[in-house]
Amino acid sequence: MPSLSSRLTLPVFFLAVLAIFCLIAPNFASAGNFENLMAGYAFIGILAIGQSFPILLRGIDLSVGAILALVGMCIFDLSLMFGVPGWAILPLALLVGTLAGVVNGLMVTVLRLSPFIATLASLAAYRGLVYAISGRQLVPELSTKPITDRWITGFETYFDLTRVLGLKGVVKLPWVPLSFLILLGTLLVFHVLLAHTRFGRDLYAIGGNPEAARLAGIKVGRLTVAAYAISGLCAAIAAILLVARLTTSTEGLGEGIELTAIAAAVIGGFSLTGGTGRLLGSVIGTFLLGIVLIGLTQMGISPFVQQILTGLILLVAVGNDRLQTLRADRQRARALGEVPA
Amino acid sequence: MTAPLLEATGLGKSYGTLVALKPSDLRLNRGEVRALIGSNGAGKSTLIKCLTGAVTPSGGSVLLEGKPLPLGQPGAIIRSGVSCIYQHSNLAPMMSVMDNISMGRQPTRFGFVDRKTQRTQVQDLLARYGIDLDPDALVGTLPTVKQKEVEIAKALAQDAKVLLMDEPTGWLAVSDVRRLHETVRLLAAKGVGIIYISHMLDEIFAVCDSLTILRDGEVVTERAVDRISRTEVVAAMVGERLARESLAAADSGRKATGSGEVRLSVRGLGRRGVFRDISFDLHAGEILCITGLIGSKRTEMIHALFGSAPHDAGEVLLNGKRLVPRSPAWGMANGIGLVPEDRQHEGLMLGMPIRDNLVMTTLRRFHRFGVLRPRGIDRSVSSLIAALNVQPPRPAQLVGRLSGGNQQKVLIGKWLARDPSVLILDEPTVGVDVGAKAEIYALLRAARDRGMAVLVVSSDLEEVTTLADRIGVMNRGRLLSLRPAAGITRPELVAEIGADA
Amino acid sequence: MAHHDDDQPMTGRRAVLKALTLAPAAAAGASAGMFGSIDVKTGRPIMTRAAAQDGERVKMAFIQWMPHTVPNAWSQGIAEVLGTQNVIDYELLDGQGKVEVQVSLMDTLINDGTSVIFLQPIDSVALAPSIAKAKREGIAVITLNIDATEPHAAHVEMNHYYGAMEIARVMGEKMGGAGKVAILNAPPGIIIRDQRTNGFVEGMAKHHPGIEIVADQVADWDRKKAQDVLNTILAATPDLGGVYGVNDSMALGAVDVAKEKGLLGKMVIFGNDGEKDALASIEASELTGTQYTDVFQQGRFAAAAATVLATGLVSADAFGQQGRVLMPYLIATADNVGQIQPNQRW
Amino acid sequence: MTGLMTRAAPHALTLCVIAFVMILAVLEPAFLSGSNLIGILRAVSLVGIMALGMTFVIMTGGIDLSVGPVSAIAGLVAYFALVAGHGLVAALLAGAGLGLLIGIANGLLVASLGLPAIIVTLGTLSIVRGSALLLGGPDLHGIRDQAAYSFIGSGAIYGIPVPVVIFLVLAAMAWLLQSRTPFGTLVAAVGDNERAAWLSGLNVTAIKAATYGLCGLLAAIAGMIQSSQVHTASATYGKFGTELDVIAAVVLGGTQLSGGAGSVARTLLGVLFLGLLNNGMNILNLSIDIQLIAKGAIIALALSLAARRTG
Repeated sequence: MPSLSSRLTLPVFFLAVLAIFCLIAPNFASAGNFENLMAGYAFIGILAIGQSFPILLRGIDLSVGAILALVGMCIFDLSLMFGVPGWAILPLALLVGTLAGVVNGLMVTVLRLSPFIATLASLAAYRGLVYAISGRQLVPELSTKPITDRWITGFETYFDLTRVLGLKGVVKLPWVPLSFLILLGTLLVFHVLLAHTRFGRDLYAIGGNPEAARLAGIKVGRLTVAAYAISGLCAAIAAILLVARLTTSTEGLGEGIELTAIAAAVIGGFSLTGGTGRLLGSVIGTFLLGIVLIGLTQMGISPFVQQILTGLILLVAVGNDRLQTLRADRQRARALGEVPA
Repeated sequence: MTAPLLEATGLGKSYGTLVALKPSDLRLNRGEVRALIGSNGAGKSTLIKCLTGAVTPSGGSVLLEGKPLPLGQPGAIIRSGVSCIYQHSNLAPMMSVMDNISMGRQPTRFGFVDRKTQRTQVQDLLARYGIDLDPDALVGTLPTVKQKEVEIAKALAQDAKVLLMDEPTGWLAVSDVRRLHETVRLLAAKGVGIIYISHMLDEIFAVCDSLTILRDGEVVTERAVDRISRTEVVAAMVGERLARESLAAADSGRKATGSGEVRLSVRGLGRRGVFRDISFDLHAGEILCITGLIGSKRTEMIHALFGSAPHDAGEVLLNGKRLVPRSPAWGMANGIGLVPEDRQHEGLMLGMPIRDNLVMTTLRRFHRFGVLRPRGIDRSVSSLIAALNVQPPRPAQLVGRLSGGNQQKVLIGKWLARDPSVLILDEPTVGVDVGAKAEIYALLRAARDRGMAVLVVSSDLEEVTTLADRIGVMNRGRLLSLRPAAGITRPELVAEIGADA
Repeated sequence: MAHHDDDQPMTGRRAVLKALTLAPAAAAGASAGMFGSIDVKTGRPIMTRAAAQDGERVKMAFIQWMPHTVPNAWSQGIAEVLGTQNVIDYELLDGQGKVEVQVSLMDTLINDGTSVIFLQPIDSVALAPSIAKAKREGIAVITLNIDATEPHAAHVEMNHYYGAMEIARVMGEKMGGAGKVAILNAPPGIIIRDQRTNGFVEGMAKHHPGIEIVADQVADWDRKKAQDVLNTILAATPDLGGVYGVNDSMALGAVDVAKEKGLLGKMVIFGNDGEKDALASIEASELTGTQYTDVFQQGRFAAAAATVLATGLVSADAFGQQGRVLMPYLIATADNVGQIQPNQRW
Repeated sequence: MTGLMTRAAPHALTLCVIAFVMILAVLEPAFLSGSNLIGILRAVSLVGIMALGMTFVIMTGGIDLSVGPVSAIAGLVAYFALVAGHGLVAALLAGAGLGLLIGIANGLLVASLGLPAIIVTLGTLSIVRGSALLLGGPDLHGIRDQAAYSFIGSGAIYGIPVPVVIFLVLAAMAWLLQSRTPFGTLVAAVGDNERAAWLSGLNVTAIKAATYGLCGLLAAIAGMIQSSQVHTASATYGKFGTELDVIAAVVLGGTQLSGGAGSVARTLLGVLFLGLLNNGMNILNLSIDIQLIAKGAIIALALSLAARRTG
C-alpha cells in the first residue's frame, strides 16, 4: 500500500479547493449547489469508475461516450418506439453496455489491437450505430416526446436525508439525488470487487506485470475482456441516470466525455502505466473537476478562461502526482541506501 | 535407485531444418541441485523453454513423479509443480509481498479474499523455508535479493517440486549471492529439485550437486560436481582449443600502469551519503578493475566520472586538465565512454537494428549538411560487426533478437566505435557465456594495447583476476586498496571485499 | 415580384422594413405576453424571483449551444438591450455542444439566484426537466431557436422547418424545377439539423417533385469539410445542379469549390442562417441565397421580454400560455440582399 | 494459410489500400478520375501535415492531443497579423512561431518534468482552446482581399491545389528528416529506450521538445492553410476529434504508440488510406451511420492484420 500521506494528498487537495470556493464563490456553499454537484456529476463519476478498470490494465477506453449514447438510444427506442416497460428496459440497457465493452475487450485480446486504437475504432463504430438506430431519425415526432416511464424517470429522485436523520430544522442539508446514491453503490461494489476479491487482485497483478500474471495461471485474456466489460457496464449505468435526468436521449450524447472520465481517473491516482490506483480517487477526481467548473461559473469567470483554468488544473494535478512519485522514489532509495543515478 | 523426480526423454526441438536441441535426456532427483551450463546457442535456453512450456518440443516426453508433464502449456506446467525463476523480475511491483506470493491463487471465502488465511499461509510458507520477508511490504520497495526471494516463495507457494533458476544471481551482490545459495541448499534439503542455470563457475561449484553441459544442441557431459574440474568444465563447454587460448591470454603480460601516462586522475571524489575520498590514477594502456560488493557504490562512482550522476566533492582531471562532469554528452565530448551494467534497460535499443545501435554514439560523424551518409555508416558498421564477431552478422537484425553475448558485444562495440580515450565498463560480462566472455576480454585487451585507458567494475572475481592489470577494492563507498593484479590471489581479494571497514 | 399572401414569408423591401419597425412594438408586446409563467401542476401563477426583490441587482445569463456566430450575435443583441438597464448583470455561458453540460449549467444558474435564463437548447426534451425546475424556483426561461416541450416564459425562434421548406421552393425555382441536388449536412445530435433537413426534403418533394436529391453527406458544420465533401460528390455527379448547406459555413464551402472549378453560376447554392459573410457572398454573385434572420433583433426581442419580466409590472394571471415569437425571415438572394442594412448584418 | 498471413502482414495496409481502390473503382468508376484523386489528396492534406509531426512525437512514445486548438490559434494569429497590416511573411511567421512555441512547451512539460504526455497535452488542448477563444471570440473572421494569403489555401499550381503541393513538399522533408538525418534515428532511439539514449550522450529533453515543437509547427501550418482555404479564421476550428484522426493515421501507418521505430512513409500510407476510406464512402453516398461503422470496422481489421506480424 502507498504511504498514508500520499493517499491523503488528493482528499486534502480536494477539501482545500472546496473550502476556497466556499469562501470566494457566491452561493457556492449552499445546499442547492451541493445537490447540483451531486446530481450533475454522479454519472461522470460512474464513467470514471468504469474507465479506471482499463487504465488499471495499462489500457484506455475512448469509447465510453459512444457506449453511453448507444445505451441511451436503446432506452429511447425501446421505451418510445416499442413501448417496452421500464423494468424490462433496464436489464437490456445494462446488457447492451456490457456487450459493447466485451467487444472492445475482444478487440484488445483477440485482435491484439492497442487499446487506444481499438476503442478509437469502436468509438466511431458505436457512434455510427447510434445514428443508425436513432428513433429520432426513424420517427421524427418522437424527438419532442419525453420518456415518461416511471421505472426510468424514477432515477431522477431526490431524498431529504435531513428528515430521515431527524435533523429537520437543525441544519439545512442538501437533498440527495438517487443518482448519487447509485454512484456510491457502484463505488462500493467495485471497490470491494477490486480490493477484496481474487478477481480484483488478479487485475492489479495483470496491470503490474502481465507476464507474471499469465505465468501465475491468471487468465489474462478473460480478465482483460472483463475490465472492458465493466467499463461498458458503467457507461450503461451512467446512460440510465442521464436519460432519467434528460427524459430523452440524443445522438450526440456523451461526445468527448471520455476525456473527462480519463482525466478524473488519472487525477484520482490511476497511473496510465497500470497496476495502481483506487476507485475512490477517480470519484474524488470527478468531483474536483465538478467543483472547479461550478465554482468558476458562479464566480462569473468567462467560459473561455474556465477552459484555460481547467487545463492548468489538469497540469497541476499530474505535476503533483509526479512530485509524489519522485519523493516516494527518493525515500525508498534512501531507505535502501541506494540513490538513483 | 528410486524413480527420479523429473525425467525428460528424447526431448528435442527443431525449427524447420534448424535443430535447436537434439533429442536429449535429463534426470533430476529429489533434493538435487543440477547445474545446466553451456555457451549461448548451445541449446540451454531451448531446453528450459521446453520445460516451462514457453515452446512446444518437437519430440520427446517429460515425466514428473512418473506422470507426463503437459508440454507446451505454461500455466498447466506451473500447476503440476515446475516453476521457473527468470532473470528479469516476474513480480507486480505495486503489490504487496503477500499478494505477489499468492498471485492468482489467494484463498477466498464467500467469494472474497480471505486475508487472514492468506496471511497465515504465506507466513507458514516463509517460516517453513526460512525466508525472512515482510508480507505487507510493497515489492517495488524491496532490494533485488529480497525480490528474488519473493519469486522463490511464489514458486514454492505453487507447490513447486522442480525449480528452474535462470541466472538468479545475475545482478546480486556477493553477500546476497551467498544468502541466495543458502536458500537454495535449504530448498534442496526439503526435497525440491533444482535446475540451476549459470555462467559463473564459482557458483556452480559452490551450490550444485551435479552438472549437465550442453554444446551445439546436445548434452556433452553429465557428472557430479566433485568428479569434474573447472578446466574440464570449460573445455567441455567451449571445446578444447578455445579453452587453451583463453587461458594463455589470461597469463599474457600485464602492464600494471600501462604506458605510465596518467590519463584520468580522480582526487577526493565524493557524494554525500554515497561515496567519499575516492582517489586514483588511471593510466593509458592499462585495465583497472574495481571490485567489491554490490552496494559498495562502484556504479554510482563511475557514473559520477561520466557525468550521468552527480558528485559534490573532489575533482577529476583528464590529461591534467580539470573537468566538471555534467552529463553523458559532456563525458563523451571529453573522450570518456561508459558501458552501463544493464544492457536491456540502460544500454541498447532492443527494438532497433544492430546498425542503428552501433552508430548511436558516432552518428554525428556520418552526415554532410545534416543529411546522413548511408554508405559511410554501412562501411563502419560492417567493419565493427566483423571486429566484434557479432552473430548473425546482419546489420538489419534487431538487437532484441540477439543472444545475451552478442547484445553485449554490440553494446561494447558502440562505445569502441568512438575510440574514447577512457572507457569505463560496468559488469561487462553479466549473463554472457564463456565463449563470448573470452572474445570481450580480447576486445578490451586490444583496446588497452592501442593505448586506451580501461576502467572495469566487476563483481566476478574470476573476471577481475583474469582481466585486470591493477585491482581496486571498494567497500561502502570508499576505495580500500589499489594494487597490481599480478600476485593477488583470489582468497586475499575475497577477504578484502568482505572486510568490515 | 413580391408575394403578399399571408402564409408566405415576407419578401421584398417593404416587408423587411415592416418587420424592423415592428421590432420595438413586438418586443413590448411579446414581453407583456411573456411576463410570468404558470405552474402547470397547480395552475398557480408565479412571480419571477427578481420581481419580489426590489432594488437588488438582477442576474441574467445566456446558455448557448456552443461558440458560434448565431448565439454570439444573439448575445450581442441581448447585451445591447440589457446594457441600458444598469441594475442587470448579464453573462454568457457555453454549453460546449453537450446537453449534459447545458443541464448542469441550468442547475448552477438556478442555484445562483439568476432571474432570467436565456437558453438555446440543444434538445427540446432534454432541457425540459431543467426548465421545469427553474420555473419552480420562479426563474423565467426564454428559449432561443429551439422550443422546449416544457412550457416556459417565452420562445423566440428562427423559423427552421418552414424556412428550409421555403429555401427548397426558391432553390427549385432558380433551378427551373429540374436537376440534381446535394445536401451538405450536420451530424445528428441537435434538433435544428433535423428540422432543417426535413423541411428542405419535404419542401422539395412538395414544390419541385422533379428535383432529385442525389446526396446527403455530413460535413460537420464545417467549411473546409464541405469543400472536400462537395469535391467528392461532384466527382460522382458532375451534373449537380444545386447544393443546400444546412448552415452558411458549409454553403460557403460549396461556393469555394464552385469558384475553383469554374461552376459559379452553373450551380445553385443555398445556405441557412444569413451571417454577414454569406450576405457578402450573395452580393458578390457567388452564393445564390440563404435564409436570413435578423439575429441581433432576435436577441433584442428576448432581452426586451426579459427586462419586462424582471421588473415584474404585469401580473402573470393575465396570460394563460407561453409567449412565442417566430422571427420573420427573408430568403435573401441577389435581388433583395441589398435591403439588409449593415447594422443588421451579424 | 497462417504462413501466408504472416508473410502478408507487413504489407497488410498496402494490400488493404489496393483492395479498397479496386472495389471502389468497380462500384463507382468516377472514383479513379483525376479530379477525384486530387480531391482525395486535397482532403487529406491538413490531417496529413499534422500526421507528419505526430509521427515523430509518437516515435518518442508520446502523444499530442493539442493539435486541433493549436491549428486554430495559429490561423487566428496569422489573421490578426494580416489585419494589422504586418504583411504575409510576418503573419505566417507569427502563426508558425506560436505553434512551435506551444509545441516546445508541451515537449518541455513532458520531457523535463516527466509528465504523461496524454494528460499534459489534454491540459494544453484546453488551455490553447480557451486562449484562442479569448483572443478571437467565437466569431468567424472573414479573410478578404488578401490574395497572397488566400493563394496558400485556394490556389493551384499546374492544376494541383497549393495545399497538396505544400503537403507533398513537407512530407518529402519529413521523410528525409526521419530516414536520412541523424534526427530520425535519435528520435527512434529515445522512444525505444530513453535511459539508454541518455547514457549514449543524447540530449533526450531537447530531442523530445523538438518533436513536440515540430508537431506544433506543422499543426500551425495546417491551421493557417485551413484558414486560407476557407477564407476565415476562427477559434473554433480544429475541433475535438481532429487529433484522433491524426493519431489514427499515424498508428495505421504502423508506428507503435509505445514508441520506437516509426516511418513517415508508412504514415503517409495511413493518411492516404483514411482519405480513400472517407472519399470512397462519400462518393458512394453512404449515410453517416454506415460510414462510421464501416470506418471503425475497417481500421480495426486493417490493424489486426498488421498485428499478426509482431504476434
